[in-house]
Amino acid sequence: MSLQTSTPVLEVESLKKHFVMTGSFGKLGGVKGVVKAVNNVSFTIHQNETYGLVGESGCGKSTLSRTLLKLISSTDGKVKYANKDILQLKGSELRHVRRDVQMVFQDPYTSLNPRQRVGQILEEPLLIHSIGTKKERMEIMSDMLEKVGMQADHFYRYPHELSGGQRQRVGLARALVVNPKILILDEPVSALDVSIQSQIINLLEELQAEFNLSYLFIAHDMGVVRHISDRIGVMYLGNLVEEGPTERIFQHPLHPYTKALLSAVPVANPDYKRERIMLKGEIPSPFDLPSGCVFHTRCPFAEEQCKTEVPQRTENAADHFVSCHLYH
Amino acid sequence: MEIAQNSGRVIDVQRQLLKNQRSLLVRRLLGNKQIVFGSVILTMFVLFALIGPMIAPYGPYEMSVSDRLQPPSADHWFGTDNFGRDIFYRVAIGARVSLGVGLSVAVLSSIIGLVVGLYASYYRTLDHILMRICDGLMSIPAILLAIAFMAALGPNTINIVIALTIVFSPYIARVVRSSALVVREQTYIEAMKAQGARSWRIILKHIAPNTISPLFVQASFIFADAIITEAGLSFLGAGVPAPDPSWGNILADGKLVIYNAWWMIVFPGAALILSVLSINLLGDGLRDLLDPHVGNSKKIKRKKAKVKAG
Amino acid sequence: GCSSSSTTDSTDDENSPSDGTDEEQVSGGELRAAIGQQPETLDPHMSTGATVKYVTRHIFEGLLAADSSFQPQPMLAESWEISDDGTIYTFHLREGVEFHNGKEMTAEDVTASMNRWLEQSSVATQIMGEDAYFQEEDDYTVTLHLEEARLTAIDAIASPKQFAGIMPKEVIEAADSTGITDYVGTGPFKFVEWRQDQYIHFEKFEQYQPVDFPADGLAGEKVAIVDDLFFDIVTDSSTQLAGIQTGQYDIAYTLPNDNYEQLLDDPAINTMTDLYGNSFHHFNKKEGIFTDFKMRQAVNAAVSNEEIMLGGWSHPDLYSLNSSYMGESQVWYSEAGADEYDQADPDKAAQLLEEAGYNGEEVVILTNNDSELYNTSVILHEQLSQLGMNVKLDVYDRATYSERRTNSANWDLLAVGLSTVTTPSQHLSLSASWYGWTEDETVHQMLAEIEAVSTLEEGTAIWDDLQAYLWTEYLPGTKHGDYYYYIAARDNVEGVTILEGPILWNTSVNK
Amino acid sequence: MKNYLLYLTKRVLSLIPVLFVVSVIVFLIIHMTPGDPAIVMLGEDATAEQVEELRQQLGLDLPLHEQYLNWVLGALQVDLGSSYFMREPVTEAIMNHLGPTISLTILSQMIALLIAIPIGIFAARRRGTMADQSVMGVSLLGMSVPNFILGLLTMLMFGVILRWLPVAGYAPLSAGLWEHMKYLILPAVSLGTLQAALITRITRSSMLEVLNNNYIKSARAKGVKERQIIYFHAFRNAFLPILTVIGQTFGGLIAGAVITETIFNIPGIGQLTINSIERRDYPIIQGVIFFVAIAYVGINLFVDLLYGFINPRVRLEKN
Amino acid sequence: MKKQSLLDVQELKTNFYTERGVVTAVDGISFSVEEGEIVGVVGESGCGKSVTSQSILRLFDEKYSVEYEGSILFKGESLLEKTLAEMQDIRGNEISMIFQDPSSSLNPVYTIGRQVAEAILLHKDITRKEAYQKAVKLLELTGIPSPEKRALEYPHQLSGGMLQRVMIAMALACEPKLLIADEPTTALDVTIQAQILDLIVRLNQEIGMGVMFITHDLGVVAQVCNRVIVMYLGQVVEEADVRTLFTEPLHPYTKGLLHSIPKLDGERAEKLHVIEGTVPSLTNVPTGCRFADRCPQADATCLEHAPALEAQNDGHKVRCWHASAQKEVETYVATN
Ligand SMILES: Nc1ncnc2c1ncn2[C@@H]1O[C@H](COP(=O)(O)OP(=O)(O)OP(=O)(O)O)[C@@H](O)[C@H]1O
Ligand SMILES: Nc1ncnc2c1ncn2[C@@H]1O[C@H](COP(=O)(O)OP(=O)(O)OP(=O)(O)O)[C@@H](O)[C@H]1O
Ligand SMILES: [Mg+2]
Ligand SMILES: [Mg+2]
Repeated sequence: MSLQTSTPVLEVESLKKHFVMTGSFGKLGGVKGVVKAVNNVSFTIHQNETYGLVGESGCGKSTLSRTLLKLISSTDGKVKYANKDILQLKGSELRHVRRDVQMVFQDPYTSLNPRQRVGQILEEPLLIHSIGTKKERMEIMSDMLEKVGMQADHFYRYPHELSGGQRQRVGLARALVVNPKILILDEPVSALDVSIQSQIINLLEELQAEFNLSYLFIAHDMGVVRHISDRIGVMYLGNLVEEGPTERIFQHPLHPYTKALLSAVPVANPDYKRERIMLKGEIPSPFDLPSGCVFHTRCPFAEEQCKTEVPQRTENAADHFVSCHLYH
Repeated sequence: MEIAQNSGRVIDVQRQLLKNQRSLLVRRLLGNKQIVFGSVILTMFVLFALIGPMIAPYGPYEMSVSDRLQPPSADHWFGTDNFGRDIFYRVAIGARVSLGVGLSVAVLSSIIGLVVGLYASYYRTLDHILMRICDGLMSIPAILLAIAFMAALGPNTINIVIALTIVFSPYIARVVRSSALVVREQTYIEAMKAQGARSWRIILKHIAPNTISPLFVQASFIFADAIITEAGLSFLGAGVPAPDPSWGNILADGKLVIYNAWWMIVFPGAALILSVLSINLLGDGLRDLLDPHVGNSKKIKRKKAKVKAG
Repeated sequence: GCSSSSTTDSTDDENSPSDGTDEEQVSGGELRAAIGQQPETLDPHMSTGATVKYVTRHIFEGLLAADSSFQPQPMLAESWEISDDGTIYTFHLREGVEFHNGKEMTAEDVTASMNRWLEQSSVATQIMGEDAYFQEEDDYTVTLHLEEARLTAIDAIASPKQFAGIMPKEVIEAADSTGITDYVGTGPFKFVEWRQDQYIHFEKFEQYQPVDFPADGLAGEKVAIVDDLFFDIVTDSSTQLAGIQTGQYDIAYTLPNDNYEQLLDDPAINTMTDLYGNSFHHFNKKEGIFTDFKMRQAVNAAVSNEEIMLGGWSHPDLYSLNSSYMGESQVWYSEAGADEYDQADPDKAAQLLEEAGYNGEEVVILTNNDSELYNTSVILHEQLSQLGMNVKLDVYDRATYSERRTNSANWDLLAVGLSTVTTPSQHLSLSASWYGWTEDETVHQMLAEIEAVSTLEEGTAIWDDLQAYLWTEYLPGTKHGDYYYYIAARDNVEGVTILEGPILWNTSVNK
Repeated sequence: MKNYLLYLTKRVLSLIPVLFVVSVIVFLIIHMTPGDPAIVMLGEDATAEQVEELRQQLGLDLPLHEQYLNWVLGALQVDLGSSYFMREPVTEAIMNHLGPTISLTILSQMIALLIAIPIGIFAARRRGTMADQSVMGVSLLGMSVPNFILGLLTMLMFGVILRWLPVAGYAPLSAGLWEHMKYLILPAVSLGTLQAALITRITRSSMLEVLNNNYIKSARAKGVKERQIIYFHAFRNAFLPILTVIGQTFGGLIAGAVITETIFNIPGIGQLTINSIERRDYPIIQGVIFFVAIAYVGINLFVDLLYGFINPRVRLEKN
Repeated sequence: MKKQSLLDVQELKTNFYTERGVVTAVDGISFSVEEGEIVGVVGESGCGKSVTSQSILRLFDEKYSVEYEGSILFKGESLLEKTLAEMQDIRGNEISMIFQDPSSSLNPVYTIGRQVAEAILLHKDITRKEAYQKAVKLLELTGIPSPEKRALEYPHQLSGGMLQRVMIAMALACEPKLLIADEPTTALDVTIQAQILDLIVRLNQEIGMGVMFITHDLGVVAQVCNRVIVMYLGQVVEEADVRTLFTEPLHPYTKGLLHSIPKLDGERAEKLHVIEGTVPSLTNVPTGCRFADRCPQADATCLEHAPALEAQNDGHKVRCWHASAQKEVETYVATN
């Protein structure tokens, strides 16, 4: 699929989220530091597309997804959906957008209310958006439960009575009952083992085909990302350092971090041996981002220029962008 | 289990499941020893309060001063007090007042505390204001505050309930708030926001139920504490006004004759202790019942049994 | 020291805890007395409170003192005369009496003290009139000037309640609105320390000069036998009980009535009783249904006092059924109107209620949570309820009770315990300003007549009439009876006598 | 360190609104309360004029807000006024009555802790056994017996019948440690029982929770001895909620002291308060409650600071 | 038994006494770990991997909730017959363990330096100070930068990766003969994971330490392990050396697992393989083969009779009625 032919549904423009860590007395006590969790990130998700987002743990992926839905306030930037900037919306307009843009949270163990049964959990979004009569809601829910591959007797279970994979599917079902257009999936499978993981990935693919959904898919398992994504973005310390079509990223990674990441992925083949790119040096504290390129402290190819100048985002090949001085 | 083919059947299945679910709840209730014990004792008290007076041969106020301070006998099962009134009857009637005070204070302060605690946990500014008021109220020892309120409001049972409710609500509010603050940060609350839920819905439907178990524990403490504090108030002369009996003021009367009429202390004291015990049991039991993780046991056992049978 | 073992053997053997035994009294040691309440002040002029009276009598003395039959006897005044018209009293002071601070007592101290007392004591004002004053004649003579003759002026000066203690002029001058701050008197004990809410400590006053006639009531020779006298403030009566049983206290003043019998049976403990006062329920005669005399009669006809008194005081030793407004041992004792007392006649009461047109109006009994007042009210409540009256019991703590009773809108029947008084005009049931508001002209006119006559006989005669009038035609309240309080002393305490409170001089403790 | 000081200042400053609230509550309640100190002071037979005169002298005739303002202005200069009855400044009265209460609360807290913590740990280690259930049953009993009954019963038992200890009274520490203690043991036991019951329950449940933690297992896996695990690894973690309860129930202790001090005739803050309420000694009541509130908040502040020492995770994080 | 294994587990059963009855979380498991060998343990979540590892150290509460059956021989000595005091000498000293979740496995109230030093002090006769210095060295060895500073910090001040390394340092403190590593890298991203794996392999080679390595990442297994055990619902269903397992898996479950791994190369578009059905609950264990419900090859025998773990050839064991028949027909190639 080429980007020119499909329509963008969600456009993120230079989004920033800085957490201000204050001392005592709130702001009066002085600012202890600023965590630049998301720093000037821009990307676009198109209709029916899966955008994979990878990166080191703590690089700001979850923060990014929460900011998109205004679950936490943003510092700067725009998130355009249906000609509106989500970040500026309030009240019922925001609620409407939230119906269209649904989210599946990273942790299946904490994102379900432990005191609600599966049925109540699924009914909640319908009630919020006043959809259907009691009977209709029942049908919608049963339908959805079936679709995510669960059984009717799960309806009265509590979340803790479900396995991790089943919980993840409940989370997915909850996001899907209101017929969203976009689904943000924050590491939906990283807590699971491979057999459950594959069930979920398959389901996502089926649903996408059926409902024309767009996904923002966050993960750190490169195998999974490769499998499901159309395009991939690589984040490092709050910055999007590389972006491109899946095959392209895997075959021709440009950014040294992407290369290191790919080289470290363990392969399920005892005979497979390859050269790993070792990342040396300390991971910088998010309080105190390095000057210049944020990666220069660990980059095997870092030069003087990297320490002082922030690299610009350049298009290296069709739709393949990278922010690195090596490719200027 | 087969996946239902059409939604009509699904609904049938669900009806069935709902039914199972209900019988399960009953089973869980009956299987919970604490709840069974607690409610049996409590029911006995209620019956005692309702029926006791009918079977007692004397009225609660009926006095025959010449028969004062008689030990328990066939005539006066619990003996007589310093006015020659029948203690059995007074303890029975006192149950109405004491349990009434205990329960109303526990319920009222739970409601107030819950609302205050929840909203305080959700809105920052409100939190500051409400919590400072709670701190203020809590930093004044309960009994002093109660005495002061009683002195200001005047002695009658409703005022006791009001005074004790004011005194105890902050304790509930604190507990609710502290657990609500934790719940508020949970991902599932964020998930509800992401669904577009309004604040009141999040607060009442999602945060509140998760603060229920500490609330229950605290409320059963308060039930006990309210009865005891009422007794303490009576002891200090600020409790339920005479001649209405409450366990507290029977004890307070008895306190004067503790060295020569043990029955004036023992019977109301035992009633007090038993009721406190039963409420604590009920509180613990209810907490377990509402905890989705506990009590689930019965379900699994049942399933196993069914498999074996089938 | 000047104490001797031969001083007293109480003449008042009815009340003596140690009758029969003739052991040698040991001097020295300490005596610990548990009192139920901290006195509001140690200034006897300032308060009518019983505890104030119990404590201060040991350090202050008046010009005169009451003997065991309440007759005035000389104390700091050696003798006194009354002018023929009865308006001028001349007091001759004893010479060489020393205050605890070493200064000799002279007329200037006496006039200062007595004038302040006249100012502070409402009873004094009432009996002597607004314009009475004392005047210094010479160092050892003072005079009292009255507007007109008053029969009971001398009794008032000798009254043990809110008594006219003599203190140095400087002390009086240094006093503020709450009373004196230097507790300097002439009594057998002198003040050492007052630990708030803990104890008051007196010690023997070595320079004390007793009068030289035998001790009788508050009068006569006084000797401090013990070196130290402690009044331990023990508010809880059960605690006092436990303390006297274990010997932690030598004497306990405030014990539960219910334990009287138990203490009677305790060989290690002696008990003594003394008349304390009259138990009444006052009618609110200012407003409400009891402005109707018939209603008052109805209640009075209904009450059964045996029950009320037994319920209030628990033991027959601790109360007596007595219709007289004045005490049995007093000259004012009278049986006039006794028929109206303690009728316990519900039928008559019902009839009277009907005549009065009583229609279920609410009757509020105001009482406080002191066990006696409370108990009498609970029983009255029951008795009136039996009668079909709509009665409500309002129980408050003492302070609230004291405030509420001032407002006539708050109550219909007021539980009161009135401590004994020495003259009828001091009787609070008859006061127009006190709670219940006896604003009856006949009553006040007759009281004035009593004061105006010159002999006691004339006075008692008028009083007989007045009491008959009170019972049959007025009923300021319904009297339940006289009540006694009891104290308990360990058996090693000897020589305690009692007159409006225990007397702890001439008392020894053998430890 | 600088942060710590800041934190401290912040916590101390946060007391101001609390104390404001307390002062208003106290002032309002007291003045809403019927009963007139002037009447109480003057005794039964005082006339209305005398009462009125005294009220003026005491400043009770002023409008309420003026009285409040005067009081607050005084309080700001650590002048809480003077007692109507006791001829001493309120601060002095409080100081004079403080000793017994401090001794009593410390002793009863110590008794409570000495009994409760080992028993709680014991019950936690034997959870589900008869021993556990009976310990918990007894602790529930301990919580449901009213304080005054317990006081009277201990007094009857150990004072009157066995005569081991004096029934009532107080001797200051200056009279010797034993002399001091012997008056306090009975009241401290009766006061500490409820406390002990509560702490036992908390100790048990928080120990149970901690013992379920992975780090206990990992300590075992390291080869740490069981005893050391209980006291070194588990208890320190379990102590936090216990400490919270200790801090919170401090108010309860003072409230309990009101009754206990009355029964055992201990001239402490509790008795002072009750007597002052009975006498309507406004300045004392205000002063005492205000003082107790400060103490309560102060103790909880101290507890909060202690948290940090016991559990580094809590350090400075609470804001 | 040819030669004495470092660890030899025979027919181990771990029964939990819960309020809903006895739960046999580990049901007759047998395997061994030799000196200098890394044995991987894989299996679906909840299949009993952690319970097995903790049973070896007898970490469950034997007084109230757990009962062990079978035998655990460590260097020929039966661990199950030792007293708990004797166990304390072995724990942390000869056998040590890295727990699944490092952030909850460190005591929050003590500095990490102190906790590592404690592990040394317990078993070595040295002074507190020496122990502490050794702890710092160990931290350095695990690649924690500026270890002197870090040693003074509390667990909450460290990142997940660092905590994981602290756990490792603690486990290695007394140079154990046997290391049990329970999913030591799940919480980490691949770059840090790689560093930790390197460290374990290095120590394994340098001091000849035996390792029991539990994980669900088959990629990791392929890279570090010599031999692999596959578990399913409390039992070992297959055991083989790593190459054999990846090239010739015999058990249908193992095959299913291997099939499910998304590939890093090759065709993306195809659907991921899925093992149908769900794992039965432990309280409701099937009478026949435990995998029968989900197995494409299951027949009547499978549903009724439980197969035993049988050796096929050269140390390759499998628990399946169809294993031997199948091996001849089909050869599975792990990577394609
Ligand atoms: N509420 C917050 N306040 C302060 N800092 C925060 C907050 N939430 C996240 N951060 C910081 O922002 C950074 C990015 O966190 P985020 O959770 O987005 O990472 P992530 O990429 O999702 O990591 P993972 O893969 O572990 O989920 C981290 O350094 C984190 O500490
Ligand atoms: N203390 C216990 N009491 C009862 N059952 C338990 C207990 N501990 C574990 N189990 C059960 O034993 C089974 C095996 O658990 P275990 O922790 O060994 O799984 P695992 O293979 O390590 O899974 P994961 O990959 O998720 O760590 C699970 O079903 C679990 O519920
Ligand atoms: Mg994340
Ligand atoms: Mg595990």
